[in-house]
Amino acid sequence: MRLILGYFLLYFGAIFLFLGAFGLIRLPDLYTRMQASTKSTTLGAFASVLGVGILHPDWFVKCLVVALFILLTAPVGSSALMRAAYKTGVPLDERTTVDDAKEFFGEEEKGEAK
Amino acid sequence: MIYISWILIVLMLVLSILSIQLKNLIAAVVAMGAVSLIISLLFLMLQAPDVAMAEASIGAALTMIIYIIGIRETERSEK
Amino acid sequence: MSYYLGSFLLIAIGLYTVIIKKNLIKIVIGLNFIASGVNLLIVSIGYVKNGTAPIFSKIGINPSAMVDPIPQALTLTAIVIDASELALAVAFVVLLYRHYGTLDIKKIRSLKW
Amino acid sequence: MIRKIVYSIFLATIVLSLVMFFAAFPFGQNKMSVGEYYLNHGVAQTGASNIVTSVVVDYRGFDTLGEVSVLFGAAAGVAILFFVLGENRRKRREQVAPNFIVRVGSRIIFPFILLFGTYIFIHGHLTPGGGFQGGAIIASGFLLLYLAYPGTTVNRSRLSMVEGLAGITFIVLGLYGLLMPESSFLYNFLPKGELNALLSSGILPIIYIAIGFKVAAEFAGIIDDMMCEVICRGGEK
Repeated sequence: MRLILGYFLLYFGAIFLFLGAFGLIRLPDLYTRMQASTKSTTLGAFASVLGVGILHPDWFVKCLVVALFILLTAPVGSSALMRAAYKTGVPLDERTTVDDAKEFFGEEEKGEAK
Repeated sequence: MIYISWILIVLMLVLSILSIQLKNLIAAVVAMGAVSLIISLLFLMLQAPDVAMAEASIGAALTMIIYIIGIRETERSEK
Repeated sequence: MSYYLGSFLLIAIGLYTVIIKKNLIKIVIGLNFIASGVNLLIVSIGYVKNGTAPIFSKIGINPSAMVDPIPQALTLTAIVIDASELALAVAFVVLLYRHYGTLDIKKIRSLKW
Repeated sequence: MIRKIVYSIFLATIVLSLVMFFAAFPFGQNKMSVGEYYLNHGVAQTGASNIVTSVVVDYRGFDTLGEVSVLFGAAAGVAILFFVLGENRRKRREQVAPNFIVRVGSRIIFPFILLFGTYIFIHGHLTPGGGFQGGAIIASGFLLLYLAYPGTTVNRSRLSMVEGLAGITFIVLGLYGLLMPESSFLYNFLPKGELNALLSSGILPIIYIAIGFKVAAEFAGIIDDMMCEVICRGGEK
């Protein structure tokens, strides 16, 4: 049972990590690539670290702490990067239809800060 | 298992050449941080975990930040 | 063997940067490469094939199958010194930029021919 | 162009001569002479299970003292360059405040970074890591604080007090060894304890903790100088 759960989590994480890398190549502009590389990589790393912790019960607490820190740090860093990219005026893909950040940051601010 | 070290070393050399050829200095510094990170992996493969920790925390984090502050005080790009 | 070649080439790339490049920040980056290459060379000299890290974490580890601890200790202190010296070099670069208004080493007189 | 070719030939010569020199020292072979002695007798003589720590702090402790003083010199050099020789300050630049997520996240993560750095340098004689690594991790925690809250100031006098106390601890422990019957600098006068226990190996953990505080204070000082230079409020204190 323990082995099944551990290997399931490991393969689940590996699939998500692969999807993240695939999206990094295939998606059109910076923002969607960042989303692919952050969301799926966070889930993938979380699941695979937990799987290792379940397979080796001695390391379970350490793996739990590592997973918690991945969960805490990766979204924070990626949100800061995205915000900096939007403020320096990295262009969106031309197929984009909704731009909610424009009214949030104000239109005059875009492309001005360097 | 032997080939992993060759792959990492070729990657390290390519990144270092990239780092000295890039015109954008921030990109050059980021490439230099990647070189430091690969060197810390190599230290780990050479069975030196102490040195690997020192290189990862000092070479890849603190040095990069110091360079970025220096670039922010001066010019962003070469020439 | 790959470690030796990689560290030699890294030292060569750093020397090339220091000699050829005109930008001060690039020169400091080259100094950093030389330091990293020398550290890698020193640690790889002390490596023993199929050795373990020099830590007796469990009872009954054979001390004859360990890598050399002395190059690791030397490198450990060298890395910290490198970082602080690079901070000093960046401080010099910032002050030179304030004084001359440029990072080009050709325009700053009497630093390079 | 001709310069590049000439220097490339020069560098190729250097690499070739290095390759020919190191052909006499094949990779992966056992070349130890002094290292053998440390590996065989290090645990019995110092009581630390990490031999790198016992070499750094005990066998070559004097070397480490010199290294720490070089670090102090570099940090003092940065401070002198920016605060004494620096030009008159420009106006305070506009700072873009970081967003809500970064501020809250860094406030949550900062104590854990301090805890991790402290763990690293307290267990320096048992596990990989030690004063230098732990000090650098603590300094990067301070860096995170600077990035998240641009108006942060570190109390510089308190910082230099920590640094001075750490240095004095190192020197006093070293000089106390001269009073012992063996009479050598940094003589390990406390009981060794048993292997792989936290309270073992005499004065080694105390010295490594002192080194950790000193390195953390130096690097935090360097970062504080440079960040002050960016924000241009250094003259106000």
